[in-house]
This record gives sequence, C-alpha cells and structure tokens, in this order.
Amino acid sequence: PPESGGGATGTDGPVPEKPGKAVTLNVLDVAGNLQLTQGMIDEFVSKNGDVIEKVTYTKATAPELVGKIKAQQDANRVDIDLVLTGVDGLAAGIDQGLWLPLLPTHANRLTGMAAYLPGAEAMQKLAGDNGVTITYYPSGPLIEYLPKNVPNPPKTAQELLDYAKANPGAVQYARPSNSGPGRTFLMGLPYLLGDSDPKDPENGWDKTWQFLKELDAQITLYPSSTSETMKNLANGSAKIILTTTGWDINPRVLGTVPKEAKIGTLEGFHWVTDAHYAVVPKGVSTDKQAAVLSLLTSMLTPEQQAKAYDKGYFFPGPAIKDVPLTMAPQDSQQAINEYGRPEYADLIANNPLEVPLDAKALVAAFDRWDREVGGSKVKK
Amino acid sequence: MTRFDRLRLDGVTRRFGDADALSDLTLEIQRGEFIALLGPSGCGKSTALNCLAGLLPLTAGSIWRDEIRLDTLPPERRGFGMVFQNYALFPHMSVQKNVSFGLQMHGVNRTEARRRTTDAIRLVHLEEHATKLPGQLSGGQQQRVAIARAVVIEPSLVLMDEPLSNLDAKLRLEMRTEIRRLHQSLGLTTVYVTHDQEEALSLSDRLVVLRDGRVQQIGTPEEVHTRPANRHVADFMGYRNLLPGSFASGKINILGVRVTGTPVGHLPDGTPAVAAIRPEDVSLDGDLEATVDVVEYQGREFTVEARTADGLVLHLRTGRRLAVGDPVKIGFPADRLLIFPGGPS
Amino acid sequence: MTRFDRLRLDGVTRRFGDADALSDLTLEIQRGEFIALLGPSGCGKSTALNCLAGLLPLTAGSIWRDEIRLDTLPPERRGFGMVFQNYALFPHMSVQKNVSFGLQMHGVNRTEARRRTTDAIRLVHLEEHATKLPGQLSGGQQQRVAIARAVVIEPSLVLMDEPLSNLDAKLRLEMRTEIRRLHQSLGLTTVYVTHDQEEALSLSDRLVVLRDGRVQQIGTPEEVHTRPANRHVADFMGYRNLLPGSFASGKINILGVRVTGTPVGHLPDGTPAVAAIRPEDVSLDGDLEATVDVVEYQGREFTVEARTADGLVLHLRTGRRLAVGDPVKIGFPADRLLIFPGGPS
Amino acid sequence: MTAATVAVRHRLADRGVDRQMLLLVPATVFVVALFIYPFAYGIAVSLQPAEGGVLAAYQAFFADAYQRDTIVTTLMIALPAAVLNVAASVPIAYRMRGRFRGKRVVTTILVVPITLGTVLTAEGLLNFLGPAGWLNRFLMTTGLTDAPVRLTNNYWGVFLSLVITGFPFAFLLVLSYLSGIDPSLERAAATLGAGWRQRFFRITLPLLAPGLATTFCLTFVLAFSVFPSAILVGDPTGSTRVISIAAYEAAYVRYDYAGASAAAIIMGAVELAVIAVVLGLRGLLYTGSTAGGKG
Amino acid sequence: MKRSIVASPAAWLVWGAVIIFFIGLAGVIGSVVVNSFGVRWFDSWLPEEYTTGWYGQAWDEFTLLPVLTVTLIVCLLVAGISVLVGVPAAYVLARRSFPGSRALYLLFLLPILMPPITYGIPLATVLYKYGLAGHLSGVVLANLVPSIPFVILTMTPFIEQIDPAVERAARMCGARTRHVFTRILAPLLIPGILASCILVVVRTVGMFELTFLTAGPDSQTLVVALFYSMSAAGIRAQQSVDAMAVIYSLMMLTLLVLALRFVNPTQLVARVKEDQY
Ligand SMILES: Nc1ncnc2c1ncn2[C@@H]1O[C@H](COP(=O)(O)OP(=O)(O)OP(=O)(O)O)[C@@H](O)[C@H]1O
Ligand SMILES: Nc1ncnc2c1ncn2[C@@H]1O[C@H](COP(=O)(O)OP(=O)(O)OP(=O)(O)O)[C@@H](O)[C@H]1O
Ligand SMILES: [Mg+2]
Ligand SMILES: [Mg+2]
Repeated sequence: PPESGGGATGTDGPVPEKPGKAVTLNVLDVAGNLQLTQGMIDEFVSKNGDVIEKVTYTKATAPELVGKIKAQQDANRVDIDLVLTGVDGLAAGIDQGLWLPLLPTHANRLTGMAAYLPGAEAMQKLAGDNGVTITYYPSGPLIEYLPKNVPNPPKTAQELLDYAKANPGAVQYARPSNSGPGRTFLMGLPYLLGDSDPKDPENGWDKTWQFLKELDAQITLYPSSTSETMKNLANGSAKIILTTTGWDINPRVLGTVPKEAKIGTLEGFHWVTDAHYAVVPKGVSTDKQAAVLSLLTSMLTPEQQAKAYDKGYFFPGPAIKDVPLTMAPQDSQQAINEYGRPEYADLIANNPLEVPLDAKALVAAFDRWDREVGGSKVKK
Repeated sequence: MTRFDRLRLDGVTRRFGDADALSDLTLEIQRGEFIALLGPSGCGKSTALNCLAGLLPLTAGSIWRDEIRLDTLPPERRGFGMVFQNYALFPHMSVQKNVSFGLQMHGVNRTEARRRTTDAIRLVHLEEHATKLPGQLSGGQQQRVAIARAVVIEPSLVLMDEPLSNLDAKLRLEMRTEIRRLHQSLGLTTVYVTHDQEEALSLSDRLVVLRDGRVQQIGTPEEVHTRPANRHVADFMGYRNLLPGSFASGKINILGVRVTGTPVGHLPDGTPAVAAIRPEDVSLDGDLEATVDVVEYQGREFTVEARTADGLVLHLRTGRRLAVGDPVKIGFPADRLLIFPGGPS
Repeated sequence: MTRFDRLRLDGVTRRFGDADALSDLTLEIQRGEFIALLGPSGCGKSTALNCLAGLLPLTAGSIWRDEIRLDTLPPERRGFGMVFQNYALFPHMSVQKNVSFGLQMHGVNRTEARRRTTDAIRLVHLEEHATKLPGQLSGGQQQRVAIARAVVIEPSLVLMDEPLSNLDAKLRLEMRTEIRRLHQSLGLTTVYVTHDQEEALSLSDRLVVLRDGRVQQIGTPEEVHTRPANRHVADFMGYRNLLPGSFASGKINILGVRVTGTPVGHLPDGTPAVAAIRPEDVSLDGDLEATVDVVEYQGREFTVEARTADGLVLHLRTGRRLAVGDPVKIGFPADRLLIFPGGPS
Repeated sequence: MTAATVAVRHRLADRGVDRQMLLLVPATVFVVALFIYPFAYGIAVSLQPAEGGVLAAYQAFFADAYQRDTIVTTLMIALPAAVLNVAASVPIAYRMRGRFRGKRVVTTILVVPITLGTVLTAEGLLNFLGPAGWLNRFLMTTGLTDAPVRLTNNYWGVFLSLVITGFPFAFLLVLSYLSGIDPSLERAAATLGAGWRQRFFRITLPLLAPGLATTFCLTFVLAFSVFPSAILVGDPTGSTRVISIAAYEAAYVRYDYAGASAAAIIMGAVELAVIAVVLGLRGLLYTGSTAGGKG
Repeated sequence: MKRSIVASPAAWLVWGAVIIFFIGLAGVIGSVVVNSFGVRWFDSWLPEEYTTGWYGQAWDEFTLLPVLTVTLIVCLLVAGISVLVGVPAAYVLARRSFPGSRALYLLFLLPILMPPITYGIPLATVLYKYGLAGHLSGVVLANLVPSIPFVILTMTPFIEQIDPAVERAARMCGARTRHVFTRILAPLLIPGILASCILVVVRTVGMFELTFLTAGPDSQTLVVALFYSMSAAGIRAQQSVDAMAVIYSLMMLTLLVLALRFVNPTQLVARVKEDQY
C-alpha cells in the first residue's frame, strides 16, 4: 500500500476514533471557503494538538482540482486530505468518483448534521454520501444600484427589461460561468418568469432564454468577473447589476462599492441557495480520515458555525439552526450591524428556497448562454 | 561618381581612450594619385583609412574634397570604395552578389551591372567560385572578393587596406599589376595600405610613412627608399643595420671604427648618431673583420649575420655561399651609408 | 605534451561537394622538421592544416602519429597548436586571456602560466596592448596575438596558416627569426603555410608545393627553388618567364631562337616544351634583341618588361637604370634556364 | 599509396554525426521521458471519447461551428499580434543598437511589461482603458469623444494585452539577435554607397531573419495559447472565444477530457502548421556565422 | 556613424511609437498601483483615500513570504537547469545537420506547442508515481518540460551567429567540449542566455496548470496564488488582487533589473566594435 502524505496507516479499513498519532492535514480550498472556516479549523487545531498537529492550506480554483486529485489517485499518492468546495467541484468529483463516501458510515459521528437549516439540508442532498455541508447561504438573485443613479429601481423582471431598454448599457451582469451572482441570476430567472421547468434549461426555460436575449440587446458587455460589475457600479458605468447577499455586504465592507448602494428584489423571486462542502478524496489514510471527522464534528457546532457570519461574505453563512449573530465574533457583528440590511431576515424567511441546478444541467445552461446570449454578438 | 581635383586631410586625429591612434595627419592628394601608407603594425594606417572613409569619426581635424567639407558626410555619401583589412564580406551573399551589391546601390542598370560584375570576378580569377558563399572560400579567395567588390563600383577614391596580404607571390604580382592598370585606366585615386615595401615602392606615386600615429615622411618611393627622413624610417625601409656611434667631422665612430657616410638631418659634432645601411649594400670587400654567425638561404641569395670581435652584429646579403664560422671582411660604401642623429627621439 | 618521432599523412583527401580541395596528400614528417606548404591561393593549404589538426573530417586517408592513428582523435586530444589564417581570436577575452587560455586548458599552474603568457606577449611585442580586447587591435596586432596563443602552449606540432601575412617587413623578419628560434629551442615540429616564397625558403627544412589540391613537389628549399618538378612549380616559384616552344636535341626552339637549357622530366624530341627562367637570371648581355616596355622601381633594382620584335614578352630584373624604349640584348644562361614538357597537363 | 582507408567516424562526421551529438542526450531523454509518454497518453485520451468512434471527439469539434470557429478567431488574434510584435521590435531594436546615453534605462523600460504577468496586465487594461478609466476620462474631459471608447472586453482588449506582454519578449530577443551581427558589415555596405534603408534591408535584415523567424514562432505560440486575458479583458463568448477557451471548457467545465484533448491537439496542430511554414522558410535563409572575415 | 540631432522621419516614427507605448504602459501600471493603495475609488480620477492595508491583507491571506521564496527557487532552478540542458542541445541542432535533425527539432517544438491540458494530468501522474510530485521537485520537473525546448528554440539562432572558427581555436588550445562551453560559448552567448532565462522565468512563473498539478501544499508558487485570487470563487477586493499583482511584478522586476544590471543584452563583441563609433 502506498504511503500517503505522512499518514501511517492504510487507506481502508475501520476508521479509528482518533488518529494513532497527531497528523498533518493538507486542506485544499477551491471555494473561497477558508475565509469563513479557517478560524474554526485553527481553533480546533490549537485545542486538539493530539489529533491534528498542523494544517497546511492551499487555495485553488475548482476546475483544476479534479485533474490534480485524479493524477494523485492514479499514482496512489494522495496528499490532499480535505477539500472545501462549492457545488461545482463537488459535482465534478462525484462524477469522476474521487470522493470517499463519508456517509452514512460516519453519520453517527457528524452529529451537527442533524441541526441543518432547511435550505442547508436541501443542499446536503446534492452531496449525497460524498460530502458534508459546512456553510450555507440563500444567495440571490438580487439587484443592486446606487440610489442617486436609479431613483426608481425596477420591481419586476419586466421593469428590469424596460429599464435596460430605456438605458442601454446600464444593466450589467457577469458571464454566468465566471460569476456566482451571474449564475444565480440565470438559475433564478425561470422562477421569476414562471418557466415550465426551472430545472431543465434545455427544454423548460423558453421564457428565460427569450428574456435574456431581449436583455442582451441592451447590454454592451458581460464582464468576466463579478468584481468587474461591482467596480462598474461604483464608477457609474453600470447602473444596475445583479448580486447576492454576500456580494452585497462584503464589497461594501471592503470599500469597493459605496456604502449607500441599495439592493432590490424582483417580484416573485425564489432564492437559489448555495453552500460549501467538505469532502475527502479517496486514498486518504484512515488516521487522517479520523482527524477530518473530528474536525468536521467540531465545525458543525453552533459556536464554530457562528464564525461563518464573517463580514457578510457568505451572508448569513451558518448551515445549522439557532446560530444568532450575537454568537459571532465581535468584528463580525460590528461589520454586519453597519453594512448588513435589516430586510434580509424578512426576505430570507418569506421567499421560497430552491436548490441550484445539478452540474450537468448547469453546464448545459452555461453552454447555451455562451452560444446564444453572450456569443450572439458575433456574426456566425 | 563624384570626381574631384584634390582631397585634403587637415590635421586629422583619432584618439581611442587616451591613446592617439592617428595624430595630426595632414596630406593633400591630387586626383589620379596613388598614395601608399606605410608603417609598422599598429601605427595607424587602418585608422587613417577609416577616418577618410567616414567609418570613424574624427577626434580633431577635417577632410575636404575640393571646397566641400567631407568629414561630416556619412560614408555612403562620400563615394569612396574600400577594401577592408578584415574583408567584411557579406556572409549571406554569394561572391557574385557581394560584388554586384555596390553596383545596385549606385543604381547601375541590370545588364551593365551583370557585365561589370563578371568582369570584376574575372579580374580576380574567381569565375569558378562565383556562386559560393564567403564562408566556403579560402582566405586568399575572400580577399580577392573584397578587392573585386571595392573596385567594381569604380569609385573616385579607392581605399585599400592590405588588399594582397593573403595572396601568393605570383597572384600578388598579377593583382598588383591589375590594380595599377585599373587605377590608370579608370583614372582612380588610390590610397593603399601595405606592409610590403616592394609593393609600396612599385605601385605608388607617393609614400606616407607613419609611426605611432605620426607622419614621419611623405615623398616619392625613391626619396623614401634612398633618403629616409630619420632613422625610424630607415629602419622600417630595410636599413637593417643600425649601428649606434658618435658623429664627428663628417664621419661616424662605431666602436672605434670610423666610417664615412651621408649625414641626414641636424648632426653637430660629437653628438650620438646612428649609421644605417641595408644588408644588400654591405660589401664583403672592406676591412672590418667579422665571423659568419648565421646563414639563411633565400632563393638565389643568402642572408648572413656576421659578428665582429667587439660583438657588433651585422646583417648582409650576398650571392656568395658562406658557411657558419667563415671569416669575412666587411665594408660600407659611403654613398649607401646614412648617418642619422641618434639619442632618444 | 605528446612527443612523437614521426607523423604520417596517408592519402589524406578532403572533398567539398564534388570538388577535391585536397587530394591524396601523403607525407611523412619527422620530429623537429620545419615543413612549409606552398601553393597558389585556393590550392588546399588551409584544408591540409585543418585536416591535420582534426578540424575537418577526412573524406579519405588517414593520419598516424608513430603507430597511433590520429585522424579519429578530436582536435583537443592531438596536442597541436594552430595559428588560424583568420586568427579566430576569442573576441571576449583580452590579449592576455587569449594567450593564457591554452595554458589553463593544459593545467599549467598559475605562476608558470603567468610567466609564459608574459613571455609570449613580449615575444610578439604586444606588452602595451595586453589588456585590450581583440576588437581594439589593429590587424597585425591581432595576428601576433594568434601567434602568441599558438606557441605559448609549446605544442608538439605547430600549424601556422600564413602567420605573418599582415605584418610589416621588419616585424615579419623579426617574427620569422623568433619562430625559427622557438622551433629549434623547444624542439617543435612545424607545418607552416605561407604565400611568401622567401619566408618558405628561409625557414623550412622541406617544402611541399600544392596545386589544385594535389602535391606537385616535395623537397628541400634549394631543390624546389632550383629544380622545380614541373612548369607549374616553376611558375609558382618565380620563374616568371615561361616561354613555350618545342624541344629538339637538347635545345628548345622559341619563336625561331634556339636556346640551350637544362631539361627536366620526360622530353622526347619534337614535343612541345616550355622554357622557364627567373627575371633575375635573365642577362642583359645576350643576343636576343628586345625593347624595354615597362620599368618598375623596386628599391635598388628595377623590374623590366621587354618585348622582342616577335612579340615575346620577357620579365627581367636589373640594377641598371633603363628607360622605356631602350633597346636591350637579352641572354639566357644555360644553367639557369629549365626546360619542361609543355602541352596540356 | 596505401589504400586510403577512411574511418567510419569521418563519414559520420561529414554527415554531422559525431561525439558532440551526446550533448543532445539529456534534453532528448528529458523530453521523451516527461513529455512523450504523457502526451501519447493525451492523444490516446482524445481518441477515447465517452461516446462515438475513435475520432468522434475530433468530428464533434469540427461539426460544431461554435467550436470550429475558434480556430479562425484565435488565428485572427494571434497572427496580427505576433506580426505586430515582431515588426515593431525590429525598428526599435535597430534604433537601439548603437550606444547612447540612457540606453540601458530605455531597454529596461521596454522590457518591463514582461514582468507584469497576465493578471496585472489585465487589471491594468481594465482600469486604464475601461469605461471610467483614465484614458476615457481624459478623452471625455478634453472633449475628444462623447462616449467612452470601448477598448476592453472585446477584441482590442485581448490584442492590447498580447502586445503588452508579447512585445517586450520579441524586443528582447530581437535586440540580442541584432547585436550578434558584426557591425563592420554595415560599414562595408556604407562604403559601397548603401544608405541606411539599403543597409537595413539588404544586410541587417537578411542576417537577422533567422532570429526573426524564431522570435515570430515564439510570440505566435504565446499569442495563440492566450487564455487568461482572453477571458479577463476579452469577450470570451464571442469575438475572443479562442481555442484554448474551448479546450478549457471541455476539460474543466464539462469534464469531457476527450473533447479537451482533441481541442488542445487541434490547437497544437494549427500552431505546428504555422510554425512549420515559418521554419521551413527559415531553412531557406542563410543561417550561419555573421562575421565578415578575419579577426 | 554619427547620429545627427535632426532625426529622420523614420526615427520620429519609431520614437513616437516608443513613447506611446511608454504612456500606455505607465497608464496600465499606474492605474493598478494607485488602485492597490486606494480606498473607495469610485467615479473619480483618484481614490478618496490611501492605505497600505491591501498589501498586508494579500500578504497574510496567501502567506506570501514562503510562496515568494518557493517561486524564486523554482524560477532559478528551472531557468538554470533548462539552460544547462537546453543550450548544449541547441548547440548541436544549430551546428550539425545530421539525418533526423529536423525530426528532432520538431520533437523539441511539441512541448511548447501543446497546451498542458494534453499532457498535464498524465505527467503529474507519472511524477506522483515516482514520488517526484507533491513538492518542489515536481514543480521544477513539470516546468522543465516546456522550458527546455523553449531554451533550445531561442538559443539556436544565437549559436548560429557565432563563428565556429572561434570554437575550433579553443579546441586547438586543448579545450574539451566542457571548456568550449564554459569558457568560449557561454560568454559569447550571454545576451542570448539572458534573454531565454528571462523568458523561461516569465513562462515558468506564469505556467499555472503544470505548477498547480504537481505542487504540494508547500510548493505553491505565486502564480497559483495569483491565479486563484483572480479567478477563484468568492469575494475579494480588487485592490487586494492588484496588490498581489504588484507584489508579483515587483519580484519579477527585481529579477529583471538585477539581470539587466549585470548582463548587457548586447553582445560584447558588437559592443567593442560599436565603441569605436
Ligand atoms: N566549405 C567549403 N565549401 C566549398 N568549397 C570550399 C570550402 N572550403 C574551402 N573550399 C574550397 O577549397 C579550396 C581550398 O581551400 P583552402 O582554404 O584550403 O585554400 P588555401 O590553399 O588555404 O588558399 P589561400 O591561400 O587562399 O588561403 C578552395 O578552392 C576553396 O574555395
Ligand atoms: N577600438 C580601439 N580601441 C583602442 N585602441 C584601438 C582601437 N582600434 C585601434 N586601436 C589602436 O590603434 C592603433 C592603430 O591601429 P590601426 O588599426 O590603425 O593600425 P594599423 O596601422 O592598421 O596596423 P596593422 O598594420 O597591424 O593593421 C593600434 O595600436 C591599435 O591597437
Ligand atoms: Mg590595419
Ligand atoms: Mg588558406
């Protein structure tokens, strides 16, 4: 049996309660999740030196993750012990059979999973047996604008379109495959417009595609990242952009978007939720698996989950119930009190929650968007 | 081609770092003249040609063509041709292309250019090698390409920097004749650098002898040959026997032997002096006794080194077959022995 | 250094494309010999040296050092030194570094290397230029660096390709003496290419005359000079007067004049023949009438071209001051006139 | 004469085979060991699509206009950019070849963009040339234009980023190649009456040409594989949808490795075709020592 | 040749183009640098406030110090090894035309042409299998794959330019091949080696895919961090991305300036000859 990164024992067989001796854990984050969870992990390590000796953090983008893990697994030398990923990386790994099924085998150890919020629970279904939801937020779609530029923001999808027609170039969203808010908008539109099957972009999104193409005629450019749209909103070259809760609060905290920016919702919208998962690649030694399980258990406690409020990065953030803002660290509370919006509690409570498209459907949607919306400007 | 009557170099100086490679060269060249620059290696001959061609900016001085100031013109506007000491052939062009390049630059029409190129290549006997690249030629062949390339444009002034150094005696003689013929038939003006005195003497109308960047003598070949202006020129012109002594009443005292000769320059009595005589002028029927030390065969003649009892070494040339150790009696014909001021200069 | 007794070239041939630059050179060189390669430009001299040095692969033949086959060894393992016709100095190294490079390569220790470098630089009179880069030197200075670089390693065999071509007469003479001295004092073996016959004659123990890549004659300087093997060698060795005629009973008939001479080679009666005589051997007290056509001053002597009534052109050298148009009476000393088979060869 | 035996060694040496060929060994071993096997594997992957025959991935690529057109799109970006980069560096390097005060500084500044990396270049272009960037601000305050000039998120953004990153690259190479040409050749040409134009076109350029061909190949390859900037400052769904985006999406969005390998191999093949032409032409040129004779 | 003060139209054109390039460059770099120090830069010429906080943030978030160190080591190793391996190969390809030399040349071209997508994953597998990936050696080896051919390709014309007579002279002085390379060719090729080293370093530092695939947790290079910050999911202030980009460029710039300080991209020989004019 090949050695893995520093683990002493084999990769299959029963997972002990505690590793034989403290392990070094290599954590790979492809979702920007460490922003929320690094504090949780560090705290665990400082308190449980006998389980985890040291953690190394690596950050990467989701798509490349699969290739790297495949290469390691093909060579029987897996040195990534824990992956923090969004829906995309999770699905890609499932598709390629990269992840070690943690459930239901270890369900009894991961007690926190029982307390998932309803939305988080729905998101956990997407992971099947392969991953554990660790942070969750309802996301969007929301619109964002500066009140001085847009005194009367659109209230419905149709008004948004009308506004765009009246102000060519003023509405902006980033290319969905490069942007969270972009794809949230894409996935949220079928609900807004009442399409026949919001889960089937190929056949059930007629109104959505129609709407996007009409909107496209008024759009001068699709930036390649959400930050671009934020910058354009700030400098006035875009008047209305699409956003999510996190993208609303955090950039204003950071000062890239003016504090006075406002958000709005379109009538009849459904939240398209989002979550981050922890997964373990196949080939990780049982000792390390044990360490990961202990870590995850600790991360799913309310005290730790409260750290997920961060500075509105993934607002609200916690995946489990009964984690009020008051449990969050002081600076986190301060930021959210200053830049957060009171209306969010209400909006989250009173609008339907929908899980995002599965990976295949989403890719199909991106492809179609690229060809018919984004790529339509080029004459074929 | 820009014709001219007179080319004037006026105090032309070129410094590298703080060493003068050429200082204060003043010279007037008439149209049609054949000037040879002569001097020891490193004396500034190539520097002079480069300055004249416009390839080196002057440190001081000026160059005039008739009344036009030339030294501010770029080389391509001067209309001179040049054979470089290192050839500087275009490595990517065949012999033919190298030769015809200048013609094309001067807008000579195609047929004319082809004819002249062929002629020039024939002139230097490279017909068989016309399509080779310079890298595929022997050293002498490359040098001949350089000659052909410079003369084919029939420039008003040709500058040649040791153009025959890599050719064998027979070819050199032939080329020399051709150069002279071209010079005359095309009415060119030529400035010619050579280290071969025979070449310089036989080709040129006037010689300029340089040493350490300074002009030593300007004169006709005969003048320079028979009446060198100072002992350096004499030394350089083949007066291999330079015997230090002291001058007194028209004679020079060399290690006690008093010899009559022709004094050159300012020679007060009692001053140190140097007697100069060529090996071929030393006679073997004098009365200075010496012993043969070294004998070198040189075709018909022998070069001999003989040593007097006082340790004075004398070089001589003779048709007589001498052997090492033979005693000889050496004489100096008074009209062939020159006496120069000695001491430091 | 690898010493040897004998170096043998056995049918050494080198072809470029389909032209033989050197064909079938067979030669045995004894240790300590001084061999000169002589021949017209492009005859294959440099090719021969390059083959010997291992810089060019052979097309045929082999080279042996005593009983060791040499031609399969790379150049750096043969232990030869070489002066390149185009110098090939290391452009990025000062004169000093150029010269000491070989010593370093041979692992000579520092102090020893420094001493030998200084000596070699002094030998070629470049003390003042020791820190310059080759690009900052005059042509002759570069050539001297090349000489110093080759001899400083005291190789068992030195190959010199026209090492003195860019030096003035005085320096050339001096260098020549130095080369000969080194050759003797260090017991080197030398193969020397030159186009200067005087140099070849005075320096070498044996001459190899090449023409079109083929050996024409191998012999001592005197042999080659006085008894050239064929008319090409004669031509090349300065027999400038080559007069075609026909041979009959020991004499050659040149345009009706029957002249006595020394036949060389197979000469049946009635076959075409060529009479050869050097300009300096032509006498002015014979009975062939001619008129002076061209006179060239050459230092002490004059080179004269004279033409008979039949249009026969004769070259001669004389101390007599002749003028164009003067009538002369020309004679050919029988012992100086060689008769070679004529016709195509 | 004894039979003129010639060693096999000489025959081989004459054909360019000698012991120095050993110098090739490390590089060859390396490339064979670490490239050929993985690459063969990559080719094999491209021939094993999830569905369809052996060539299905290639067929799919060529059947879909959206994919197929990426070849032309890429060429339309890469060729002009490479040509411009090389063509612009030649005169600039030519001007810079002599000695003048401040040469080192100018050289350094010209080469600086090489250090920027794609991210800074992209960010910089977006910031500087974007609708509210300094350039448009300047143009609009001075009244030169009414509406912002669009130079980002389209063809020009990508083109400019390729010029910014590619030019210094080409310039550095050309400058160095140029300095390897013996200056005395130009001087010789000058004495033959050649003005700077003729000296440049007849002497310098032909001697530089082999280097230019190589430079072109390298800049072209860099431009052809443009990826981050095609997305960041380009219009990745339309006018700058280059072939590497197609390959990337196949691999990392659809996880269709066969399609990705096929697209990448097609990309390599197109590059190879262009480069083969250039290097073929280069083979016709004089490639050798640029020294002009003795010394 | 004298440079006249009154430049020709061609010279004006060239210098004009250079100046436009400089202005564009200043704009591009300037805007990023200003942004990286800016706080709240909305619709105005300059930000409202300045801070160095973004640098601290980028520095901490990506633990830049070890990353920079690794990057530097990787760059130097890759550049050094590719020169050591590539130059001799380029030498043979430039000097000899033996049967199959063209095919070999083509073989060396392939790794430059083929996108890492085609070979990256199997390459990483191979390296992992032999225990070479997951740490520095993997990153170095993987980056050598395109770098060595790259050096070969760039160096070939440089070597062609050198007069082979000089090498022959060295051999006649007794220099072995090793010496010919270290003492003769290397100094003459310095500008070429410099150029190709710079380009190799730039490419290596920019080679995201291969580096990521073969890097271990502590052998990430700057580009992985940078690429991540630019294109990964999550919210980051643009200023902090800019700060990272500036750090990255500063490092590269330091290398470049150092290199250009000690090595002149003009061949020594040409420099000597130009000196006269
Ligand atoms: N690379 C080559 N390709 C084709 N021909 C060549 C090549 N090198 C030399 N030659 C030819 O081979 C012949 C012999 O050349 P070599 O250099 O040996 O002459 P050489 O006797 O040294 O002449 P020189 O006295 O002029 O230097 C010449 O005619 C030359 O043109
Ligand atoms: N670039 C330079 N830097 C420094 N000194 C130089 C430079 N070029 C030439 N020199 C020096 O200037 C002097 C004159 O050189 P020049 O080339 O004119 O000599 P020359 O008379 O042609 O000699 P030769 O007969 O050896 O060719 C020499 O001592 C040379 O070393
Ligand atoms: Mg000179
Ligand atoms: Mg030769």
